[in-house]
Amino acid sequence: MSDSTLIGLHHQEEHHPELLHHFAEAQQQRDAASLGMWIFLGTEVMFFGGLFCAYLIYRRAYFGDFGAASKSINATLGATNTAVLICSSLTVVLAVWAAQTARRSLLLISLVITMLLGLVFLGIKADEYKDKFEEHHVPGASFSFDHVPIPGHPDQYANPRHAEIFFALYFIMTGLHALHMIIGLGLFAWLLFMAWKGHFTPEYHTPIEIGGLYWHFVDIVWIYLFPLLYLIDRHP
Amino acid sequence: MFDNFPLWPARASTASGNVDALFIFLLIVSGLMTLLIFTALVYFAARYRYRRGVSAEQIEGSIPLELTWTTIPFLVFLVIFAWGAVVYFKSRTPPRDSTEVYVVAKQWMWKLEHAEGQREINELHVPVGQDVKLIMTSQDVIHSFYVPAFRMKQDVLPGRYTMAWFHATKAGTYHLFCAEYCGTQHSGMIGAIVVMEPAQYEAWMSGGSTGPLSATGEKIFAELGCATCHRTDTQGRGPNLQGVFGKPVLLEDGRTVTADENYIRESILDPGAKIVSGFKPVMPTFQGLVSEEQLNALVAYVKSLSQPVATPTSTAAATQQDNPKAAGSQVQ
Amino acid sequence: MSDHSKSSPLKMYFSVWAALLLGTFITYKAAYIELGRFNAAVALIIATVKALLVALFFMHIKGAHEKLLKLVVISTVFFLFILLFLSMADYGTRSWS
Amino acid sequence: MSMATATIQTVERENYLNKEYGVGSWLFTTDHKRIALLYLISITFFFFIGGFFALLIRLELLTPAGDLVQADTYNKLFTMHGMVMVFFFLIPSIPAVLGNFLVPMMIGAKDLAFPRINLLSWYLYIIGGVMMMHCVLTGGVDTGWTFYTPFSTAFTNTKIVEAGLSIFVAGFSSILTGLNFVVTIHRMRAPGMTWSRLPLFIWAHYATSIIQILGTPVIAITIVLVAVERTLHLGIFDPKLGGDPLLFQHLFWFYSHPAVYIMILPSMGVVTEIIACFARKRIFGYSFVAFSSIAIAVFGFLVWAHHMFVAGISLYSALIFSLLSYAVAVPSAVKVFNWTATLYKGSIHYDAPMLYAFGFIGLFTMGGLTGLFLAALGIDVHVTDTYFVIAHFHYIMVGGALMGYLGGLHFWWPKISGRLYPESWARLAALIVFLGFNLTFFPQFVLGYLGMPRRYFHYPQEFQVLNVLSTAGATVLGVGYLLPMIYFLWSMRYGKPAPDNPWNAAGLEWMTSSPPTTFNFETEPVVTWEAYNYDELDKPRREEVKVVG
Ligand code: HEA
Ligand code: HEA
Ligand code: HEC
Ligand code: CUA
Ligand SMILES: [Cu+2]
Repeated sequence: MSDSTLIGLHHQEEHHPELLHHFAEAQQQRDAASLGMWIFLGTEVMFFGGLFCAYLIYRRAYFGDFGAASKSINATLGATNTAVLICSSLTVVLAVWAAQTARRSLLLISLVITMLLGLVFLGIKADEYKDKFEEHHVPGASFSFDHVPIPGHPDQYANPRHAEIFFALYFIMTGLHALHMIIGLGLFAWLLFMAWKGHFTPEYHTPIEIGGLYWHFVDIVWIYLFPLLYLIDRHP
Repeated sequence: MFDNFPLWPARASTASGNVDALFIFLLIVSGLMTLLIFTALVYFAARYRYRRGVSAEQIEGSIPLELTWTTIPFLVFLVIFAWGAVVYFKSRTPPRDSTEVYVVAKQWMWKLEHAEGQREINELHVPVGQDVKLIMTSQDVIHSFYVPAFRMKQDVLPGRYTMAWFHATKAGTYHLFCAEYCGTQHSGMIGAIVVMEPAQYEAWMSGGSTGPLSATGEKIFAELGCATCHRTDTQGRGPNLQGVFGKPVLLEDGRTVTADENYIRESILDPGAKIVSGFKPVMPTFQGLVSEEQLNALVAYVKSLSQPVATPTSTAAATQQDNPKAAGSQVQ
Repeated sequence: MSDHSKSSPLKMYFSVWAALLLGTFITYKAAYIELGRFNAAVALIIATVKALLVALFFMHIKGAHEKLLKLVVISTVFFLFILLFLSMADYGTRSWS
Repeated sequence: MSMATATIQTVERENYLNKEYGVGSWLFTTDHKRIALLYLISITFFFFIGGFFALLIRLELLTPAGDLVQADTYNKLFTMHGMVMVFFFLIPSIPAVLGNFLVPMMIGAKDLAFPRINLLSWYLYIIGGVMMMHCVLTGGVDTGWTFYTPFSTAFTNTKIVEAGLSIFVAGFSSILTGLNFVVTIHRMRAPGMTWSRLPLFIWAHYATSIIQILGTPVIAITIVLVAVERTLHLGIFDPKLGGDPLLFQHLFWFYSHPAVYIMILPSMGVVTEIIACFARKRIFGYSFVAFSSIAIAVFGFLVWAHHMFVAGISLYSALIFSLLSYAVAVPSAVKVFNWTATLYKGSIHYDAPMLYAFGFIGLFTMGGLTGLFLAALGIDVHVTDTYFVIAHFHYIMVGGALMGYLGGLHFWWPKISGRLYPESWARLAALIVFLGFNLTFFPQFVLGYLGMPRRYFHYPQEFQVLNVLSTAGATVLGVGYLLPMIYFLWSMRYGKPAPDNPWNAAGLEWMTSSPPTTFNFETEPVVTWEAYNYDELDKPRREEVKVVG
């Protein structure tokens, strides 16, 4: 930051078109943007943190019921979705690299694949929701979870009220995660548009980096959601 | 106590003195602190007010001073904390053989039931010089049982029991307030605690009882068919409930819990939550089938099964066997 | 935060990706093995390793030329733990269930 | 201190106020100073709304009977009073008005790091505020500002979801403001503006921002849970459906305790600036004051369950939380002592900002010390949910935070508006506020210890005398608050033009014109001096007043 100020004035002339007036130089703007995103992700962590707190407390209190409820969701789909997200994270990181090294077509392809994978994720998710809906596992008036044995205790049935709490948390957590995915898709559509227009150069590709951070974060949330929601007490 | 302009609340329980003592201590400490700071402020403000030609003397700071005013307050704080904790522990730990009163709060009234069977609404009669334990639950939202003269307050939650206790020291009539906001008539959810001399109290007690609460409980126990499984021998499908209360119970999953009021309550409403070791989870839930009052009666009955009112010696023996922690951890 | 190092990081990206997939697979399989209370521990440890991999390599925390970003991450996790730990401290020590 | 007579300016210099005109130039501005003014207007509006509710509360409590309003109306009054005052007045007050205005200027930046996000924050605040007002006008909410479950999720039939969402939206405004500050402070400091040269106002805002960023999302998700539970009848907090109502309280206070430090820390920052200026001194123990802000922010996250000592938490966690509550009081004590020590051998002036600062120290100390009473387990059992608590937090929030805010407004008013306010009126107002405040809230300590529960709309006869005193005080207080409002407005038109540095104060914000230009400084400042260099400022005073720009 320091030496930039010495050349403070004529810096203005060589402004990159994307450099906002109140920044002295491009590096400062980049640093500000990435720090801003990281802090925003901190906010997001705490946002999901409240849910994780609720989850932990009830899982501890109603372990068996949570196990039974968890068993009713399709772990294979969950695992597939985890893999899908991981692949999308790879393509995101490729996109960033492509932008850094001015590989325009790789950039475009990576962005497109990322979005496709995001859509696949949401599709699988929707399918899961559909199953839950048909099985009357959606909390609310038509919820039913009668006579489902607790894993490891075949003669004991899960308490439907407690299973309902599991499903409530399941839908809220995965629902909020899916909402983040949808927002992410919107973000990436915009990035794709900008990339297609040729806005990004090795000097200026902060939006790609920032968008990538967001996408990776959403991936990390899922990395925790998967075992916590799908894999409680699975073993026979 | 109905003077127009009191400055100190009535003091009518053993806890009052404890709380007041700590309060006075804090008044003194913080009074001194306030005095110190105010004096310094005023003195500096006057002594170093702006004068033409005299400029301020710059002082960077001083590590020794900083350390002093970090550590000394901290030590004072520790004293306050420890004292407060002691008072709190006392107020949360009911003595073992207190008389018991079951409290059910609902929007917007207090329903009280003595273990001996007297029922009251918004009014509680208790004798001077006796430990009274309150076993409280709510039918709807959170309320709070507050008797300023006893310096006693405890939130009353739906879905579980909370406990409180007091030992009244002075006859009189004292305010009972609901201190947790609970809706429209929150400020109308008030009542009176009538502390009576033992003799009067006996007289009061002799009227209007429908028999002890545990007897009511026994009746309900029979009516609901609990007795078909819980028999007094070892042949029942459920465990023998004699002497269960207050003891540690070994569960099927290896954990051990103490059979306190909340445990009994849960066993009736959500039997699947904690399975007693060696038994099958066949007990049906009674959620929705028993009212809070019936539940209290059942709990009182199950408790009575563990109180051999026989000889004084056997009581002492039972007390000794008790898990020493049990009494303390009952108050949740 | 981009270090414009000439050497291609592609190999690293692909190996992280493979490790993540492997982690997912192990988590999935391990869930079906009876490990008692360690099932949850295994799942969470793997999840944490995966999260770290993503954060360090994909999100470039590792190569960041500044300590500040690490500080942001660490303090966030710290406060998250305060939330989880201190509230569990209440539930763990009362006999409500 | 004498306000140096302004050199009469014949031609008004271009500044951020007169650069552009028209509604659009304000509503779409990205200038942090203009956004600060937008906030100032909207926040003042909400303060008077909240104050209006407070007056009605006090009027109702004049007599023991519930005679002025219905019980339900009363319950809505204190709920809306609390919600409006906390979420729409005090939390945004100093950060969004003074912070927005001053943070970039104090560190020598042209603007906040994300000017557009800054504008977005204001819009979010306004959207939340409109929702809140809509909610108020169409019936309001009656749960208390704490909206405890299961009352809020299953029993009341008022507009919980709408009120909750309005707080949710306003919460995001708060998060974005905090985020903007942190990034700005890290990335936008002028050359030479090292961390140890930052004004303590900046340190305080940095600490505040940490809480805003990490605490606010938790209340956001809690509100989501309440809204979902209420609309879909889930059982996350409702014991009837297997949930635990205390979980709500944990999540709520995880934010709302740290939030009280969002309210007080900026005010502490303001007071620090004022004291240094009017005592003409470096702050005693600069680094201790700076780090105590951070310590308060961090420890503030560890104590939330001290609001739940009788709620039914475990004994052991009550102990932990009580102990930690004392830990958080230590850095506050450090601050009080350092401020006091700063006065020592100073050269003290009694302008209105300084009067407010004195008021702040005194009342904050009293409020803080009564916080120690509440943190003592044994005493809290008796006084929790009584007027003792009400008095405690009004001492800190009104006597402390609000006093600081007013002091700050006076202090920087010349810079903000380019005009001087009438000094003797200002001193009078400060005095009225101080007296009215104590008359209002001191009796409430006594009421609380006597056992008068809060949120009571009628009460036993014997509490009346003290309540009458309190109501009388509130009217005095109301006058005290109307005065500044009137003379600030007056001064915008009739006030004397302000010189660039009327207080001869240290700090970059005083080295530019009053009011500043759009980009704050004509040339980018380079800092070569330590913070609070009052010795240097006072020495060459007669020779030349250095003006940049
Ligand atoms: C800006 C707001 C603010 C601030 C800064 C504080 C600061 C503190 N608060 Fe307060 N508090 C509230 C706002 C605030 N509070 C509100 C709004 C509520 C009620 C919410 C509701 O229920 O609606 C509340 C309630 C509340 C409770 C719960 C009461 C109850 O409901 O039962 C407690 C309990 O511990 C508490 C404690 C403290 C403590 C220990 C501090 C400390 O940080 C104070 C530290 C400061 C000092 C201690 C003073 C200076 C120190 C010295 C001069 C040192 C010398 C002293 C000695 C050596 C003794 N507060
Ligand atoms: C920042 C926070 C803040 C501020 C500034 C205030 C300011 C005031 N508060 Fe408030 N208060 C709270 C936060 C705050 N309060 C909270 C959080 C609660 C708890 C709520 C709950 O229990 O849920 C509470 C509760 C509360 C109660 C307890 C109610 C109860 O429990 O039953 C009382 C009672 O006296 C009270 C009084 C006052 C008074 C007299 C002021 C005075 O300082 C106000 C002075 C201001 C004015 C008087 C305005 C002047 C304006 C005019 C004169 C113009 C007239 C109006 C119009 C033209 C629209 N407050
Ligand atoms: C169908 C049989 C059955 C009926 C009817 C029944 N119980 Fe049970 N009860 C059991 C069994 C089996 C257990 C042990 C397994 C468990 O904990 O669920 C048990 C456990 C208990 C326990 C915990 C005992 C301990 O040793 O810790 C209590 C208390 C209890 N029951 C009370 C009642 C009450 C009160 C009723 C009537 C309202 C009742 N039960 C009705 C079968 C029954
Ligand atoms: Cu019941 Cu308040
Ligand atoms: Cu607090």
